[in-house]
Amino acid sequence: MALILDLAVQGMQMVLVLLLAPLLTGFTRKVKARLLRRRGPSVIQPYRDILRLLRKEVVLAENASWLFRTLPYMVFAATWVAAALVPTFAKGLMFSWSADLIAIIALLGSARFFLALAGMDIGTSFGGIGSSREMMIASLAEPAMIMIVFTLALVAGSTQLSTVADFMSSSAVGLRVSLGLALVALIIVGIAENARVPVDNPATHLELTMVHEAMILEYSGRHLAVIEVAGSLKLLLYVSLIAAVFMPWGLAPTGAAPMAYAAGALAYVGKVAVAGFLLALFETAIAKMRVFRVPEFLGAALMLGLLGTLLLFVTRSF
Amino acid sequence: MLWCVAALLATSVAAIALVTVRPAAGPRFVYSACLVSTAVAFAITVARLTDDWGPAPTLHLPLGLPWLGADFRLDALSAFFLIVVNLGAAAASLYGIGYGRHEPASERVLPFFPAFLAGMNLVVLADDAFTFLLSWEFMSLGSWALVMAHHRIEDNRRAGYIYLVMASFGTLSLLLAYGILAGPDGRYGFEAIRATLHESSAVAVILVLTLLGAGSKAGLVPLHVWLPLAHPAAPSHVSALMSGVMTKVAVYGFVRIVFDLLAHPTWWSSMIVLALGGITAVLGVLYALMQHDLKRLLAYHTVENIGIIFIGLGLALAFQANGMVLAAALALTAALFHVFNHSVFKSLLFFGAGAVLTATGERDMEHLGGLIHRMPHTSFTFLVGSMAISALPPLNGFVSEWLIFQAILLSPELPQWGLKIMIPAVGALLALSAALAAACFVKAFGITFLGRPRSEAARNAAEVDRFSLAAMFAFALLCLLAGVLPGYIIDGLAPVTDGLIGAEMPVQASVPWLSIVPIAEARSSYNGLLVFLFLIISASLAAFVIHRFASRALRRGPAWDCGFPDPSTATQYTAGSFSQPIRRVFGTLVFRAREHVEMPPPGNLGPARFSVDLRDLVWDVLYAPVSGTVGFVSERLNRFQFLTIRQYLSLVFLALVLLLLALAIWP
Amino acid sequence: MPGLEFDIAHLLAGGLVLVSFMLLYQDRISALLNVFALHAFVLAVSVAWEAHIQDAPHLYVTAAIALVFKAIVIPVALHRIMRRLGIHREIETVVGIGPTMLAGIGLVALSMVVMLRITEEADPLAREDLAFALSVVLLGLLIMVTRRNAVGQVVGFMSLENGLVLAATGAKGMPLVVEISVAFSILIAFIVIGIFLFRIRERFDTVDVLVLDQFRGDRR
Amino acid sequence: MIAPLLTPEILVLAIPLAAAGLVALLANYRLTARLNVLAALCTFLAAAALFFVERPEPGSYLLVDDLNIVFIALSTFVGFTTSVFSATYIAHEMETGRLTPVNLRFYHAMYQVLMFAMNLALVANNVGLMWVAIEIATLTTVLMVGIYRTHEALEAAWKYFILGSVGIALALFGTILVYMAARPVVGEGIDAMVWTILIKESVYFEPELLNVAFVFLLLGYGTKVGLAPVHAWLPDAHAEGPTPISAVLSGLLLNVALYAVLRFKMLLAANPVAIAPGPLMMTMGLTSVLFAAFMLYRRRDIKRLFAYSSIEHMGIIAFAFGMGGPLANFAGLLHMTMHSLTKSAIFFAVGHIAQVKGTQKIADIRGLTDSHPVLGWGLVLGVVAIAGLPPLGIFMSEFLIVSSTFAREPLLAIVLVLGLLIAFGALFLRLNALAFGEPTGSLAPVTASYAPLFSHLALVLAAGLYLPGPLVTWFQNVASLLG
Repeated sequence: MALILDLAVQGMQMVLVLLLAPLLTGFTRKVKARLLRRRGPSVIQPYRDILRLLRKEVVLAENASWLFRTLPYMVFAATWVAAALVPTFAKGLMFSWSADLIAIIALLGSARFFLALAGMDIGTSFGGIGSSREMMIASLAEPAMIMIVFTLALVAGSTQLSTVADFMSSSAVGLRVSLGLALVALIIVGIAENARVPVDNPATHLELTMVHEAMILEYSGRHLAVIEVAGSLKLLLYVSLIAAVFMPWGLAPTGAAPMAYAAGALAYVGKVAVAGFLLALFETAIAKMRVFRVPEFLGAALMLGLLGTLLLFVTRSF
Repeated sequence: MLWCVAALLATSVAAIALVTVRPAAGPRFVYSACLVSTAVAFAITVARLTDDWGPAPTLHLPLGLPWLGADFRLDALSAFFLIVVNLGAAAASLYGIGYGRHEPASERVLPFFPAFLAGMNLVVLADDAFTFLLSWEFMSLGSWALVMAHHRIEDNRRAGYIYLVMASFGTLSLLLAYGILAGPDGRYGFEAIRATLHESSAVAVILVLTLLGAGSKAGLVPLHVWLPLAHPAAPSHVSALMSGVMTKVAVYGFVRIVFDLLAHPTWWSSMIVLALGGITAVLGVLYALMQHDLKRLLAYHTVENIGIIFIGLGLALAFQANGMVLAAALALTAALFHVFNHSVFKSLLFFGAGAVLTATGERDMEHLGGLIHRMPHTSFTFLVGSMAISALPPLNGFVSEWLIFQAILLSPELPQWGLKIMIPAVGALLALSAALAAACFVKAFGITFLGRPRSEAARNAAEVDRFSLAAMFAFALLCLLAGVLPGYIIDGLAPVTDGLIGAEMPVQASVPWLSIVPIAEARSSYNGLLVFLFLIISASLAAFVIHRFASRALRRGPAWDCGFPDPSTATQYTAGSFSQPIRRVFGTLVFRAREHVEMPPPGNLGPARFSVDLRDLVWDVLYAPVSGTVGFVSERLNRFQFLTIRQYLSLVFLALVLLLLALAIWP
Repeated sequence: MPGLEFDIAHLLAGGLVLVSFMLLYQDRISALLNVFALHAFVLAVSVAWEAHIQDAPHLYVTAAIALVFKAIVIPVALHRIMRRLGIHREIETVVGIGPTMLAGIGLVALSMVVMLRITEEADPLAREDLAFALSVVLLGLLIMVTRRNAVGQVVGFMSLENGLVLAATGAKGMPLVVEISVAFSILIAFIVIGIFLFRIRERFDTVDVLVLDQFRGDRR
Repeated sequence: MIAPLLTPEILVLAIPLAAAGLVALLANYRLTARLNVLAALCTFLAAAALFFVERPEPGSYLLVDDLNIVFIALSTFVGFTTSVFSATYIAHEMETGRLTPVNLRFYHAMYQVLMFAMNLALVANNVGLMWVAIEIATLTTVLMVGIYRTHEALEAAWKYFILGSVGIALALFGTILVYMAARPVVGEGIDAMVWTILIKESVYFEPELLNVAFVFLLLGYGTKVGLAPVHAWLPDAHAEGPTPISAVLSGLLLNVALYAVLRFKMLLAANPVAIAPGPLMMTMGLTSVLFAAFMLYRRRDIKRLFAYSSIEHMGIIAFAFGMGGPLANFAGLLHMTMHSLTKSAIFFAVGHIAQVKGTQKIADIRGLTDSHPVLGWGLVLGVVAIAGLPPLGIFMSEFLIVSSTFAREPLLAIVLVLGLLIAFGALFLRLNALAFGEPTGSLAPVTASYAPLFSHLALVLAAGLYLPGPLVTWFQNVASLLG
């Protein structure tokens, strides 16, 4: 019985993230449009796009290989699994122990790996640009992320997200410099990883400025749809990661009553909305930077992460 | 056990005979013989390691040093490394059965191949200093001969030369280390060495010498220069052995001396190891990113992985020095696990490179591309290898790096501030190298196998023979298994860490769902199997749903490319252009990278030229001066060859007078 | 009356050293050869004296050998060779005569210091004698080193041998084997040198070692 | 009544002497060559017999003991194999007309005289006799080095002769001094030069005299050993003489001279007050190693290259003996044996190469492993052995020397290792050029037999893997004897 319930909760979470992801994208677009004094597309526009794409036929370049056709699903799967393992409305989910924070990052890493390969398969110049820049960005973003994990893990004494969340919601945390640094770094990394302004512009198709879009330039139809979903899943994942770690209030504990779950879900949606709004605000506030400014941007994140780890010893010596 | 080695040596002798009489039948016979004997050895050692561990069997032969004889011992550590060695060797032999047919100079490969294998086995089995060093140098010699197989190419000769000099440098420093360990009256047996207590200064010297010796063979920066030259020069299955296995034998040497013979390291010694490991990891992968020769790229990645392994070993040293045996066991397990993993996927990748080489005759990625269409199986296995070496779940490379991260996260409990501060920094280096590795293999796989063929050879490539494919698929499967079922390997390593550190990680096989729990479940856990299943299920689910309910229509058309598709394959991204952003970021300070662009003036239709020159700082700073000094001194001294008789006489005269003076002023 | 015997022995030995200095001083081949004859003669006398005071008759043989071969045969032969090779011009020495002399004096001092450290147990005769012999040997080497010319080197070498003979005879009761070997070696040496001079004569028109040194292939 | 004359130690001397006379008389050079081989073989057998008959009482002239029996066996064996090699080699020289039949008679006679002289030096129980023998050996080799009568050969021989005879003189002076030191104790006459008596009584000798004596002996015999800075004759003599003579020089004569030095070292070591001879030998040894190691780099002549490597190895051996102690001495003996076997083998190979390619210039020889596989790999094997790589014998001795030294004299050991490494680099630099790459020069097959070459290499290989027990105990006795 308990097993089934757990399974159900786990399943709910997976479905929830899947459903919520495009909504977040739409919501941010909407807010951005509003901030720019435009009406903008409706919030559920992304769903429409995806459904339309799904129904369209795929136009495949002649020299596309079998890899090109399988990769979208692999990307999607990796991102989805990763997203499913991050506590959203409840912690201590059934399979949450099957991968800790490092593993989740690594999963996202494999998703990126696949995407970059997809970019190179057709053998066009844009694909190459996209992949190489993506990997360059990642090569800085990933270590930064790992350093953030170090900070959290050293504070909470665990890399298990549920445990971390537990700890962060407990009173033992107190206010810490390093956590602040970690938060800032995490936000920077999130922005970079999700190809948002100022690192990349999800809206542009101006060839030389795009990174993420350039990789998926050759995709169409259902493949494109799947990739889009994966993209928004990733965004949601980062949001819920920040939420779970830095705003852990309202997370339903293991095996709680359904009402608690509902409350958790509500709280979660609230957090996501806030995050989306802030993101939009940030994106409208600043402009995209040149590609070779990005390393400094991310280097800052890396430094912050490292600093956070080292400052731990200052604030509290183990 | 030794019978297999004997069989190998016999094979090599037979091979010499064979290549002289019937070159035609050579490869098949030799490689099959190697395959059989190494496979048997592999089976034996696996059996030894898995069944309940009795006293280590020893063997004494009246060879080698007369009053000492040659001692061999098969304890847990050597058993594990024997598994690594013979696994790689068996696969390489299998691969060789097919690959050897295309070998132009097989009479220069066949005799030495089995000898090389035998040498590696003997190093791991040796139980006294003399036998150890003898086999060690024998191994180097065998591999040197294999590197020189294609000796008509100038670069190969140079590579072989540098390799051999570095190898003997390493051997001599190990020799000095053993000199201290054995003491003036020459107690060379490992048993006797273990029994003696060494004072701390001696321990420090020994550790440094061992780092020099084992490091120069394993390819620690700055002793790595020979590796990227020598490994690609050899035939591919030999490159696989050298990169995948021989470097591990070097690691064995380090572990054997530092953890086993030299029981009590000091905590600061671990700092040296950690620093070297971190630097090696990052520099190795950066060098690799700059290459466009496929095999050289792989060789540089060996340098990187050696760095990762040494990070693990350094952690183990640090924890052991502070008596945190459990943590030390974790770190050591992680390091050894990575040894195993790297031997598997690096061999796999070199096999792939060899396949590409046979199919196209090209090692330069700038002339490859689009091979995924012509050689699907090879490219699939190569993809698996690339994912594994890039530490992507659910494959094996991730597990060992994950374990190392777990060990790093235990560092705050160390008392020394130096280590507290240093280890997280090393962790950052590790993460950096992992991310860069991913970038590098996107490049390697993408440029070589994806895109459109950049040369005629690549356009007409054909899939390789079934033996090679068998070897590659076996190892690809192994990458997956080790990734999804790491618990069994960790348990298998328990006796090793038990023997060296006196502690072992918690038993993993009993954990539900076959996940691995280094310390406690609340702290961290990882389940490769579930992740793998989730990935497969969700991917296939998505595919199924979409194909079932949405459209499955598909139309082939020209590439979109923002509306300007260009038929010329030259418009693709090249290896050089792929690594350009990263070169901009790191290159300028690490390689003093300079980019020269010559734009023809407007109206001139000549092509624009873009060239990059990279300098190997290590070479410039360390090796060039040394060789320069030797050259200078020999030039100066050379005048003594051309003196007149009278001047020679005056030399004698001076010597005499000096000695007499010495006597005169003698107290 | 041993005192007198010692003094005469010393006188002769010292005379030998003196003659070595004269050799060192010469810069003409003919003169050099003459002085060498004198050198050998003094040696012969001192050996004879040793024979007398040690009443060891076999030493007279040595004295005779020294007299006949070294004082007569060899100089004459070298004179003839020299004339055949047509080199009566002076020998160019490497360093000036003055510094050479100074060096020689230093060498003598050195040999004294080395030898006189020997404790008194060894009988004084042997002791002083060895000191002189050593200085003769060293001076002979010095001659070889400072002469550019093969004949000069040969002469230096032979004066060195004289020093050896002096030492040997000074060694009381040293078995005959040594003298024989000395004479033997000198004989061989002379023959071989002769052979060499002939061959060198065949090849090039001088025995100047410098010329020999020029024939050095690039195959080093 | 003839029986007492037929003891092995007499035969070892008598056979070569007789053969020398015989060969000098005969005209037919093929016959003389065969005779040469035969005599060398008989000598070797006689030497082998030394092991089995019980030793004679050490007389005042001859002596057979643990120390020299090893040397005798070694030198007669190498002498035998070299004579086999020289037979074919000389035949080729005849065909190319570099030598005349007259030269050959002379050559073979001298070869036997050399054998005789060396054996005499080894079995001599009398320091005077030993001196005489070594002189004869030197003079014969001088004549053989000059045998080609080319400018270079003459110059080399002349250089060898001058330096050699200065060495002779110094050694003689040292011998006289030893006598002087011994006389007050032992008394006048022959006894004061008999080795066995000297070593017994040397405790009471006058230390100062012994010191001076050793200086002269070290320099005198050291000239023959080829230690820097008195090495100068060695490279040219090796390079310009006939290759068999180079082999004999490197393989044997150097050892004989070293043997003499060792004898006197023991003498000094036995005296408590005299200076320790060890440091002197170690300094000269290290100097030779470093010097030779650097000199190896600029060599253009293949024979001169290996001549310098001989200097290096003599340095190592001298260093080992200077270090002393059972391990180092054992290693030194082993190294000496291995070196003479290996080095002569290398010179055999080099001789074949030079005859096939018609040149000794390293620059003109390429890719031997392709053009002459057996010869090329033989050379590779030889160089691998001489560079101290396993599984050949020199590895074992170098292992022992270095490892046993480092614990006692770290700095010296490091210097030694440095020298080894530098020499290693030089040797393989040249080997790369010689044995690998595109073959150049003539591809004519080698006519001579490889038997001597590979028999030596096989021995070295066997020794590297397994030393027979008796031999080991033997060496250990000798090592302890050397103190």
